[in-house]
Amino acid sequence: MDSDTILRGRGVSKQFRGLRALSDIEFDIPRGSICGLIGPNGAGKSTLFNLITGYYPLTSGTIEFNGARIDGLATTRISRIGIGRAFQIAKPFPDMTVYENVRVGALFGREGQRDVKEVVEQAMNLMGLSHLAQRKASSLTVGSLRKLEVARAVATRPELLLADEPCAGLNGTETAEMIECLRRVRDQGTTVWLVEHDMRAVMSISERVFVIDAGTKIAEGAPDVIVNDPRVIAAYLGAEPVA
Amino acid sequence: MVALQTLIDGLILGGVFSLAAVGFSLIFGVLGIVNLTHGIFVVAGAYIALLLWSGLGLDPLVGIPVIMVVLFATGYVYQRTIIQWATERATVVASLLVTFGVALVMRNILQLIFSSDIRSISPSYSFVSFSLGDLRIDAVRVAGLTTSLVLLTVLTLFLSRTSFGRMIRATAQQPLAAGLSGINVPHVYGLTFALGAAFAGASGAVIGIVAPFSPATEAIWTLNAFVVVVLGGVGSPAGALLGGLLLGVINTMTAQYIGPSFTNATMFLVLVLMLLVRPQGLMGNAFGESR
Amino acid sequence: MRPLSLKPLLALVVGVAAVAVFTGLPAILPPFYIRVLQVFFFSAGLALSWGLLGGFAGYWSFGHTAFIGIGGFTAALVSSHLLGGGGTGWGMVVTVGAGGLVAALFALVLAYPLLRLRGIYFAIAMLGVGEVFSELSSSIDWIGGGLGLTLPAGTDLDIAPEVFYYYVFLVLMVAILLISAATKLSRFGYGLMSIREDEDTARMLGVPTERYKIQAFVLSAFLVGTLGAVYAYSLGYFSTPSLFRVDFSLNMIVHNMIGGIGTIAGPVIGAAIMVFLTNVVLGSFLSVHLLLTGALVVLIVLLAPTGLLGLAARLWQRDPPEEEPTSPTRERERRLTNEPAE
Amino acid sequence: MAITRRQVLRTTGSGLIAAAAARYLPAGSAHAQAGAKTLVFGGSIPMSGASAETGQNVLFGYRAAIKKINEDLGGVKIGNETYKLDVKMFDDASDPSRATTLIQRQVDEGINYFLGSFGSNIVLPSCAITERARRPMVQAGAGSDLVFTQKRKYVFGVFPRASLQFETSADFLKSLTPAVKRVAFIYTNDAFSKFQAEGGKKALEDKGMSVADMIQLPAQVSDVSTVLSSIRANPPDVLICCVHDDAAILIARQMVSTGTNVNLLYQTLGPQTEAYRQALGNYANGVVTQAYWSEGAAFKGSYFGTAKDFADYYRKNFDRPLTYHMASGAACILAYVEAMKNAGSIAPEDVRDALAKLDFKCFYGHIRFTADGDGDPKLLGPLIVQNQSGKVEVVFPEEAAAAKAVYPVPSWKDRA
Repeated sequence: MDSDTILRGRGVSKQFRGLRALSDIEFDIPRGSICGLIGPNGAGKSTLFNLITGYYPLTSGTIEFNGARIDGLATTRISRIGIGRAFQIAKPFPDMTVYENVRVGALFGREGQRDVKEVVEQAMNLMGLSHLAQRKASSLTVGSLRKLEVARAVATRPELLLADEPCAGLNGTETAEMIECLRRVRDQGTTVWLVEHDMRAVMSISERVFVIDAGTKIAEGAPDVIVNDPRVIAAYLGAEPVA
Repeated sequence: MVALQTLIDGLILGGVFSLAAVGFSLIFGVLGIVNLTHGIFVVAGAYIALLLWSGLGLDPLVGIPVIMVVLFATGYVYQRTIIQWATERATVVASLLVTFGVALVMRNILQLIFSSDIRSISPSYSFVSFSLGDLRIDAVRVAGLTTSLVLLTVLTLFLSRTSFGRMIRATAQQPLAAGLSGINVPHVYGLTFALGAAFAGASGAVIGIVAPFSPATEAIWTLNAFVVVVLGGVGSPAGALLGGLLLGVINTMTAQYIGPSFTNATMFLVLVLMLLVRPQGLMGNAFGESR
Repeated sequence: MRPLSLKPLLALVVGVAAVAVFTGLPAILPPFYIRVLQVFFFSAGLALSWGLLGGFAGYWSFGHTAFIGIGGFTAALVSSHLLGGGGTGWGMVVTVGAGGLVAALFALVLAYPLLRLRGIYFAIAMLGVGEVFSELSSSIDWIGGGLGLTLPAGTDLDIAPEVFYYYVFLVLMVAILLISAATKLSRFGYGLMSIREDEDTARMLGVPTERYKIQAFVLSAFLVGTLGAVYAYSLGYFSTPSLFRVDFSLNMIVHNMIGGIGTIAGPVIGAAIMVFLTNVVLGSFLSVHLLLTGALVVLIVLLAPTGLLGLAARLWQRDPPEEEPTSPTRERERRLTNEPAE
Repeated sequence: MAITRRQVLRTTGSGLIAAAAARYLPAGSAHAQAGAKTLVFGGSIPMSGASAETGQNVLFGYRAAIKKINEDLGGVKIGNETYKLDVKMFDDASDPSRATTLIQRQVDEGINYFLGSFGSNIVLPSCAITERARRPMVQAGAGSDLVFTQKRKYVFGVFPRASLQFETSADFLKSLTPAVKRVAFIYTNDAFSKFQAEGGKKALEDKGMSVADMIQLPAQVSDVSTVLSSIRANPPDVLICCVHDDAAILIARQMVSTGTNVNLLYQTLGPQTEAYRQALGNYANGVVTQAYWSEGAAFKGSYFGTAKDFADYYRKNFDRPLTYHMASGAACILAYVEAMKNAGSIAPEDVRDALAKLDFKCFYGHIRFTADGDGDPKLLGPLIVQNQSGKVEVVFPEEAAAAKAVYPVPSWKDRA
């Protein structure tokens, strides 16, 4: 595997009892890139992220991170080797302040030496949360909650950040802000793989986009290729105007 | 022979445990509240039965409807006031602390009214027994078991056949959706709690004729209910019955084969093991995995 | 940016002053108040120890009295079987230490299976554990909880027993207070708190949840076992119902809730209020004291559901919600009544 | 049958809130009349749990003695001073922490004379405090041996220690014909019951009877059917229960309803109480128990006069049903008062020395303590009483007996 690929999936499949949720998904995520993962509701996007982070075991297939197999590792372990995740439903710790939330990410996450205080402040700055540091997470707006979710994941100092719909529920301005933040994360050297519903958003930022539908990958490529792919158009038919 | 006698003793005892726990189970299943006032309801039922018996000459089992009405009303008011306030302001878990506080208050009030002396109710059939060969079965416990089975059947039918029962089940499974579809959720919670209290009170009448009681015995009935619910499963009369019968048999078998002083130890050991192996109880949660 | 700089300093000053005052008090207080304070130190120590697991990690144990009992019985059994009835002075250090260690050992064995349970199921399982140990201690003749066990005096110094145990409990409470505070500020503490808030997310962030929970449980049991052993000493003679008391377990929770769960000062404040109330204000009652205690507990939950510290924080609230606050309560509820993991 | 809804109604009805509140709220009650000096007796009782009923009974005994002395005898004259008496009790909730803390409060408040609580796990830590403060404690509660075998100087009991309580009983069983050969014990696994049962076993074996079974029960029981089947399978001549009141009722009731017959049922605690007679009605007949006092006994002395006079006085003034525990409670007070008179002093040390030397007769019997402080087993040992046709009759020892023991007793069926 060439050193430019940070995450590689081969034949990734997942079966829940009778239901085949994912079959034979293949992917290569280039290091330092921002990639997109799209597909209609229930296509299996979150399931794929859950497999990568070890939340569920794979039914078959392999996942490699920096050239080493990670399928079968415990969730905690996966976080410690450098894969961070921001959830679709923002799950900050409600009874903790913004600062404390981010601090948990900085204290744990990827192994290795770091200055916790600096990591926390950097992550908060990056996501524009510094002015809310002493707020309880439970008092935040949806927009700030989403940023906090990403900031906490960033504070784990991941090499790869899996961001699951960070823009869900945000308005136009907030979405643009979030996209900008993700770009800054990438510019810091973190690879970002992003699930997003908002096509405009995902196309504007991604270098490569993966499309899955009903558990199978139906397309992969640069944004301008994807938007013209007939199968993608069919899957999304009428669902969203494609730019 | 001994084994059979022990088994029968256990099943008969278990019937009483089942009835005494079903109210706890219902409240836990539907409202998610661990009701530490449960034993108070049971003992209060026994005291009401005592008053009816000594004042009006009413047989405790005949007095059950009266007891149930009184405790139903008490339970409803209690849930709609103190418990509801607590769950609104704090968490469901905090409501546990509230029920602990109320149990302290109520136990003290029972002591003031009835004194802490031990009471028992002795209707004429208290001292009769049947013999089947070498087996000996005492009538009062059989009467208790029969009453339990009848009441549990009634409750099962009520929950499955009536529209109110369906409302309870809907609310337990999806409180939010139930509210959206026009069910008055707080009212249903109140009624469910009231129903739980009524059945606890009914079991008090049965307990009053089989065992001595005093305000302090309330704690035992709360603890027993815990074990029954964990064994049988939450929220259903069938679960309570199964859990109760098992508990009864475990009790008498331990007394017979290990030693009577180990009955409580075994009972709680089974509780812990059961939680580790199958925390949802043998019958599972009657209201699905929603909670 | 963060108004954190003053707080530790203030806490330090208050703490040092308090310790100085408490050290001097026995010289002027009548023995009754020395005993009340002794009960307070004991209760606060218990509540803080419970809080390591219940307050920080959110695993509410309803059976921590098991560790009081294990600690006390171990101390007495070590004294009678290994020290020939001794256990005074340095002997007490040995027996009490053994009490704490054996409690920790039992916790270690129980931790792995029990901590897979979540919410109310863990609470009930611990209740069961407490009852099992209680019943066994009185039913097994070798342990002797039925007939009761005797411990020698803790010291042969010429000092009144209430003063001696006052200082022992004071030292223990301060130690536990420092352990709690250090824990809360440490990586370990943050890990525990994130487990309380959302265990799955915590794992996703790399928190070693299994290991942390076990460590917190064992530490908590060790401290409670130590306190239990000293308590057994202070009684001199005890039997099963002296140490295995459901009300010990419940009081640990009540003290935490009254003060504020997950805080350091909360359990101490809660214990102070309840001990003062039940022993001093309601002490000489023959009858209605339980009623008043119960009513007070109800009132506190209704009026200050997040504890007195929470209430104070709300009254001093500097920043109102940004807007449309999300409800942590709902989420917490879901988790605490949820079925266990996997 | 003979029970007696009216009886139940009477006792239940008498507990209406107002009356009850007046009765149970006496913390620092009726602080005696201004002017007269008052001697205050301190201590605790449990208001709930296994010993609550007995505790209440003993408390009413204290009250009866104090009322008599204050109201009818105009107080008590010690040296040149006349004193009124008062009792100040708190609820220890069977919690040793609460008991010790609050006993300390009473010591600090200058209460010099203590009355005991119930259960050795409460009494031992409490009397460690009173002992250190050199204040006497006279108690009718904890009989377990440890109270008296740890060289305390200030603790006295009006009962003999638990392990010696069976001497009389063994003699009684030995006196029965046909001869008692096999005996079984059922006992609770607490200190008092265990000491009693083990002492009993030894006493019976010394007298040549064999003890077939020692069955131990947990503190909380709700069913004894299994225990009774094993008794039925291998019935002893005499079944002895060393259990508390509630378990005694449970065992007796289940024996009746399962037709478990033995030649004699002997229960050390329980049958004395009104609750027991209510629960069992006619089936209580034939059951034997210990009583440390009986109103038919031929004891007399100053203060109350005869045993009968005490019973009459008590019933006239109190409506809680009379048991021997009331007499024992009253005897504690009388022992104190008599010791103070003998000493001519109210100083606790003097009172203690006088208690140790006490040797006087009253309605309760001949009060004298052993060198260890417990009641002299010969003088203060139990009477053996049997319920006969609804009445409690003393059947042993012969010099005190008012009736002959029924043995073997008829089967339950024939007692209905």
